Amino acid sequence: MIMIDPVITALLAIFAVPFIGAFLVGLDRKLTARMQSRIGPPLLQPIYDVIKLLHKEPIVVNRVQIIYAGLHLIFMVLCVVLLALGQDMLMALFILAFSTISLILGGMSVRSPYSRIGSQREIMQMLSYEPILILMLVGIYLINDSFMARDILASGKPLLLSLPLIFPAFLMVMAIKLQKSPFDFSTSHHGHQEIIKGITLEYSGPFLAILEITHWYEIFLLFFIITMFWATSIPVGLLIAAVCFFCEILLDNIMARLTWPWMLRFMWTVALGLAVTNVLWLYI
Amino acid sequence: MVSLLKSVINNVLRKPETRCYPVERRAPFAGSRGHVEMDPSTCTFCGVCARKCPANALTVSKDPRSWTLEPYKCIVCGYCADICPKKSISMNPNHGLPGGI
Amino acid sequence: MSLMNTVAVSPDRLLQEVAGKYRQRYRFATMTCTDIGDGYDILYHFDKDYELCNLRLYLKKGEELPSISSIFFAALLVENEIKDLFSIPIRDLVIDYGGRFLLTEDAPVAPMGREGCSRAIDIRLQGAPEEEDK
Amino acid sequence: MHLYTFLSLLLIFGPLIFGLLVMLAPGWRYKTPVIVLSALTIMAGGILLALQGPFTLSIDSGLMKALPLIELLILAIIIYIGFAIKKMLIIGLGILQLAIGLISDMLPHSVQAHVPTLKVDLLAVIMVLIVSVIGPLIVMYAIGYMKRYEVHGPEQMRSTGLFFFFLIGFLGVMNGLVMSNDLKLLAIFWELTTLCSFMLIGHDKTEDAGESAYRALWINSLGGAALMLASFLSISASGSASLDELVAVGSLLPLALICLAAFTKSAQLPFQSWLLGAMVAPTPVSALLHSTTMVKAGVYLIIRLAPGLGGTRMGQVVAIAGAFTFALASAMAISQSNGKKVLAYSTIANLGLIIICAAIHTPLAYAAAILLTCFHAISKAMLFLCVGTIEQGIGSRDIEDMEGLMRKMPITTVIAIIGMVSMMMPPFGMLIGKWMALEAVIMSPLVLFLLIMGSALTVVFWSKWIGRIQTVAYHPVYKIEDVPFSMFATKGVLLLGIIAAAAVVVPLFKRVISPMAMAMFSETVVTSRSWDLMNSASAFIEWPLFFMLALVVPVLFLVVRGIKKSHIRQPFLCGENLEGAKTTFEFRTLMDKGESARIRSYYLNPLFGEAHLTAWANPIAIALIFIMFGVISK
Amino acid sequence: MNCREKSPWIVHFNCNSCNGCDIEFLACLTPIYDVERFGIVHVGNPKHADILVVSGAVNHRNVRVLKNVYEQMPSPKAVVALGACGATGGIMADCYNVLGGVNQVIPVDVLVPGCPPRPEAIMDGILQAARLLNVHQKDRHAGAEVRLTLQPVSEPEKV
Amino acid sequence: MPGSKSIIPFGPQHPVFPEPLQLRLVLEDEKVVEALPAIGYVHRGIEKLAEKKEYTQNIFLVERICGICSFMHALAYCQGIEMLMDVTVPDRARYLRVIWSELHRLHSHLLWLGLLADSFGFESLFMQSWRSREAVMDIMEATAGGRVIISTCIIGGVRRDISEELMAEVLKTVDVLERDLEIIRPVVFDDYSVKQRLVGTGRITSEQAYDLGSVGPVARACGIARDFRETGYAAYKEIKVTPVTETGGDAYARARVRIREMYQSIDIVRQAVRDIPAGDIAVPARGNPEGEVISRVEQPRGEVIYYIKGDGTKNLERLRVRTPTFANMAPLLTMLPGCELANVPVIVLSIDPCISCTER
Repeated sequence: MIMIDPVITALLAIFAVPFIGAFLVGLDRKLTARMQSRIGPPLLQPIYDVIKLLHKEPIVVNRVQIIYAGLHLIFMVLCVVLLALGQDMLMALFILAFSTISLILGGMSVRSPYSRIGSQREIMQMLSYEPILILMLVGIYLINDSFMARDILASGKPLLLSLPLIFPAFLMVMAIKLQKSPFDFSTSHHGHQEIIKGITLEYSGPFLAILEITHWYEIFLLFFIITMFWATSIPVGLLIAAVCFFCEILLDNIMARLTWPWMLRFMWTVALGLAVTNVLWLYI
Repeated sequence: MVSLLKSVINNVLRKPETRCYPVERRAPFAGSRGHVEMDPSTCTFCGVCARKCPANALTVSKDPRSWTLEPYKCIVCGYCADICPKKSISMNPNHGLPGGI
Repeated sequence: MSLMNTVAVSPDRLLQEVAGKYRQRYRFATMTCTDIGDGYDILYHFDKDYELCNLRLYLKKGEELPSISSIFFAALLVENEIKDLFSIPIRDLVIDYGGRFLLTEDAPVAPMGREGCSRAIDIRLQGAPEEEDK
Repeated sequence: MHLYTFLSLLLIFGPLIFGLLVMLAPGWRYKTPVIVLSALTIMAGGILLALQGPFTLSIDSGLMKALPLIELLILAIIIYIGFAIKKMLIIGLGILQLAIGLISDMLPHSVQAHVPTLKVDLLAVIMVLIVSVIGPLIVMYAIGYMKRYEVHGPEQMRSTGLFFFFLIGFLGVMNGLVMSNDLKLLAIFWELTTLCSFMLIGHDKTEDAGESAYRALWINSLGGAALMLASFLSISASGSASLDELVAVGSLLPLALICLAAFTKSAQLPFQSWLLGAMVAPTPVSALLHSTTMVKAGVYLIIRLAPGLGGTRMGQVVAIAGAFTFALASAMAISQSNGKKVLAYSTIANLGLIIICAAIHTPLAYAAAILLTCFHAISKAMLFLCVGTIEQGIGSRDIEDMEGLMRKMPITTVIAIIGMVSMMMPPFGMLIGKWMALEAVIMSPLVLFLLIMGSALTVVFWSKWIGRIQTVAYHPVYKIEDVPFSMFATKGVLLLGIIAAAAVVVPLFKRVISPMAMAMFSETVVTSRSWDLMNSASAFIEWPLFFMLALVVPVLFLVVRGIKKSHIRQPFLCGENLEGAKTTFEFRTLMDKGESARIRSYYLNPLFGEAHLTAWANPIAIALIFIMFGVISK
Repeated sequence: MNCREKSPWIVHFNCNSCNGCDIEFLACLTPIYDVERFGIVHVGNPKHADILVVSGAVNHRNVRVLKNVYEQMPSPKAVVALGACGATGGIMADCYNVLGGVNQVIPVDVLVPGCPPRPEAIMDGILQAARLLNVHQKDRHAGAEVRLTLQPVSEPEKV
Repeated sequence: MPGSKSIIPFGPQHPVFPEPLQLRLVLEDEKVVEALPAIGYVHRGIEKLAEKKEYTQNIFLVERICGICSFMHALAYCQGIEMLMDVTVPDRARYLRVIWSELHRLHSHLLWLGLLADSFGFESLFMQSWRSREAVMDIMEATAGGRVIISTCIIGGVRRDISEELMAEVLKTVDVLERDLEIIRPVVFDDYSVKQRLVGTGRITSEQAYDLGSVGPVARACGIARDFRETGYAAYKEIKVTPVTETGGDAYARARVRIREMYQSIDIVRQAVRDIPAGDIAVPARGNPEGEVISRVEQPRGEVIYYIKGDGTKNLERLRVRTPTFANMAPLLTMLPGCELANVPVIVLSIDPCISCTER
């Protein structure tokens, strides 16, 4: 991937990634349906949804929302591009965080109770997973002596062997990012709960489509990072990613959604504990 | 701890329980109250059904002999079928079809 | 057939009687109000071990009814409801919805009274464009 | 006389004279031009000095003989204050300093000719720039601010002349502080800043103000005493009290004492309480002394002394203490709804961050420390000015009351948002600094961990605040706010500064800061890794982000333009929106009454409450200071 | 590719219903009927929805909610009224607090008969409404929004 | 701490509540400080309409007070009229009434479990319980001709008989249901995440529950052994029912009560099918009701009270319904303050509210 001209890689990342993401979302919905003994929507359903949304009336509560939705998308795309180009992962993660912050600010720019609560909860989610993501990078740095994604991809040994504890911690982060039970707090992406659609509630039509497309990029990003844990052999990496993806969906289906104070407690004890332990032994 | 795991995995492995409704239709249960039907050949237009209908969905008149049912007002209770002296009203087990305005 | 275990009570004795019921570990079940022309027939139903015990109160129209919600909190909702549906003034409600518990401003006044609906409301669909709003 | 001699004298003594002039000028009619003129003079002087570049200046030893007298005078004032406000602590600390000062003066003091009294290296140049460019801006802002303050404030708050004397005079004191190379001279300026701070915090003469001023005085006097002791030890050990000498000798005890003094001045844990209390002062004071300049004196000293700290155990402890402050102050900021207190905590946290970078002392860290110092000064000054404007505009500094500010004061709000964004988001400098800091501390696990947690916590309170003020109604009627020109213009200049700084961060880094770091670490081998990183940083900043922003912002703009009025609908309130409520957010509830829907931000008091975090954070911080002294003996 | 028909998202509002229609509507989402096969998702808020499913008749208090929910939906949109109550008020039509069917307040596209209608009937109705979304798309800019007013016919009498 | 508190509307259009109900919540962070309900979104005025319709037509009206426990509404109404008119219901009809009652209870509890699971985001459990519920719906349609509102109860008996083959089907259905319950029970009883959400949520003491007049599973979950079936209406004289009680008083205890009641209902159905005597299913009722009577029936949500006053005409003078949710509203109001926002729907659904019952 790195060998190709960076411009082509970047363009590929910008235009091909959403389709992979959409496919994964479709797969997710289909699998979830099967786990509930349903047939479920067609595999291309996410794409139908987004095309439909793009053609709907652009309703907003205020114009500021739109800018934030746009920034959310741009930062996310930028993050994917940076990774695809093998750039500094720490910066990529910062950019990812700003993408999320844009979403949060977009949710808060509307004086709608549920959107606001969703934003506050998204902040709590960030608070609980951000340290783990950075610790993961620290772990990677300690092994590879570099924050560069291209160095990780080029390194000789699989990361998973050196980061066995950070990997599950990352999976927990992934569950938060994918809005899966037991973590689905800020958007109620799956199922209806007390804050309806939370942060995305006040977005509709094309702007909701933007958020959806961003989510596709995000899913690809998470997949990419998982694959990186076994970068020596891409098929093995993909297999691991697929297994993890299945496990996430399984988890979503066998657990109730809990509350965000629980998440904060859990992430700051269990997941952070795992990550810190792993990083510490890399130091020694 | 995670008690639904087994059932969820079973669901994946088994065929979904979904009835693909518009494609495959299940035969309605016998005696099911789907919608009201009237047999004009036996009806005497006595108007009992109209008087007794709880939802006032029926209008019957003797002079121009007419029997009208407002399908969107009918609560499909089947009371008219029960009390019809000539048993000309019956319940069709298939559900009534949606319509526009 | 008439109601068993029914004791008549006057409005001024009501709170004492109800407090007595509370002391006897009766639970508040509900209240029934019927418009009987010149007044209201109000029944308080209390329950203990599947046995109902009723207090019957005759309230002249225009009189005020004391609330028992300070003794039985549960009576709050039904008293608000009676206030709405019969337009009976009830004093000392713990939470007073001010006659907007079940009904709105547009709804008929005292719909459960003998006279029934005293106001008719019609809503209709109009195809007028939005611009006229200004 | 060289130009730089003149300039440095102008920058140190000029403000005192200007201050006197302003104080004596009767009424605003005369005060305003004098203030503007003096501010512009100081600004010009600062810039000229910066253009002159680094220099050193030795002051005649005869003049230096007068130092003890000045010192005596200042300490006498402090003791007098102690008597005046009847606080034994102040008197005690004053007498303690006096005693140490007198003893050290009696020591044989070899004033070496080759050691300059004033040393203006690149670091000092940067500090002088911060003081004499941002400082005068804030002073000019204060014109408009104090005019309003006089009108709205109670009778006792009207000592504006004295206020400006201290505010402008402080600039000279601060310039002197950053230029001086002699510890004794430094200590005098140090005490003077403390005095200025005391007077300005107590400006309102309310009970609260008095209490806060007293707290600031005693905590800073404690630092002053530590500084005195350090100079005494230094003189007694090597016979010289110059900073250069101190670093070169590398004796740790004076260094530790100076670090302690720096901690008090920079309000690091456990000394944070005075800075929080100082927020009762009029906002220009908070902006100038308590975020941009005076509190930077502490970190400036540590950066100056960094070569002596680098690689030592003590340096590590200092870094940990800084990191601890960074994480805990960020956490405490979450539970605050008072805007100025949030800014105060954020200041404390960022000073902690700079201390980490200084104490780690690698080229990257050093560069990060300097970058952070610059960017923090601009952004924070602007944020304080914004809060000051907002406070006067809406009569509250509570973040919760800033709901819908976008409608009431759109310009200030936009400036404030950019200021806050510059504290945490790309392409602004603070993020680059933080990023570099992260990479710099990667080999010290504890610092790294605290840094990571702190960064995550930082995001929480900034995004909460931005979220609160940026809200606009769905049919907003913007009000162009009525803000005095001085308040508006100074913020505008600072805003331009932020944007310019963000735009030039890469050249600035390459041309100025990395040569500085290079010069500092000339002997050590600069690891290729770090510099590679820098390249990627520049690559990142230069093309993808700006490219994408340039590409997408016009598109977004077009989209926003395309939204018609009919597309703007009410927010979702479970279907119970009150009809006709176009700007409020009322829903119908009990009894069909309308009520405005409100969502307070989360302050997470059970988790991050100030009181209970402080209760265990302060003991740990005190322990860290003891450890700092303890490791010296190892 | 006709995506509008393939992904109708639903918001459900219970006006005055006795729950019969509600639970039959919810039953449509469950494995046996599984409307997600058609891309139908119960999104639960008007801002995301294409189809408004209303059960029950309109009363004085929920009329404004119904109106509001409808107004907050982005066009093209369609309305399905479930059951006898939704269509005309059914057995409740004569109640003092019932204003009548949903079409008294907002334009209804599909009526589903029954009391309550079976899930199959509801599915028929929703799919029919989904097809109508295309029709609405065409005159989206032409037709003005329906203005709804609530006004008393006669002066209220004094009690 | 500084800052005002948050005030938000919760409902009426809210996907967590299947019915419109507004809670005006006052929050501090996410802790509920104050919760007040605003209702009236489902108020129709059925009590007044019942005075205008004939007493026979009223059966269909009262069934539509609530679509979930419609049969029990009709049962309570018919039993009241039967008392007034002194009609003795044939034995077979009494047994049939019990069978349909218990089928209704089963479907209602499964429905409730699904909604509860939905309220805490457990979609699979929602799907699982509603899938099991379809079996009940099918047998209901097969035996009574309607899925939800079955309209089988009439004054003097029932409208339809259940044939032998259908009785076998009923038994088969409850067998299937029992098997499905074996999947659901451990999830509700033991699953970590479910217990995290339910245990301790919306706890009231036994004392509070008694004083506030709570009924049904809410009362039984506080250890108050009250189940009106004990008094032996319909065929409960022959089929003994002991109240299912728990002591926790929280949402978890209420869930346990309902799950255990489902097993109990399955047993009752089996017993009723086994013991059902042959004979008529209805006796004709002549004349018009006169006098006043109170009729009570145990619904899935608790005890419903019908006060019926007839004046000898075919129209009633007064029909008053006190539904179980109405009685459980007061306990609900005491449960809400102090809970987390996330638990508001869980607590509200834990009393299994039926707003259309409450407001009629």
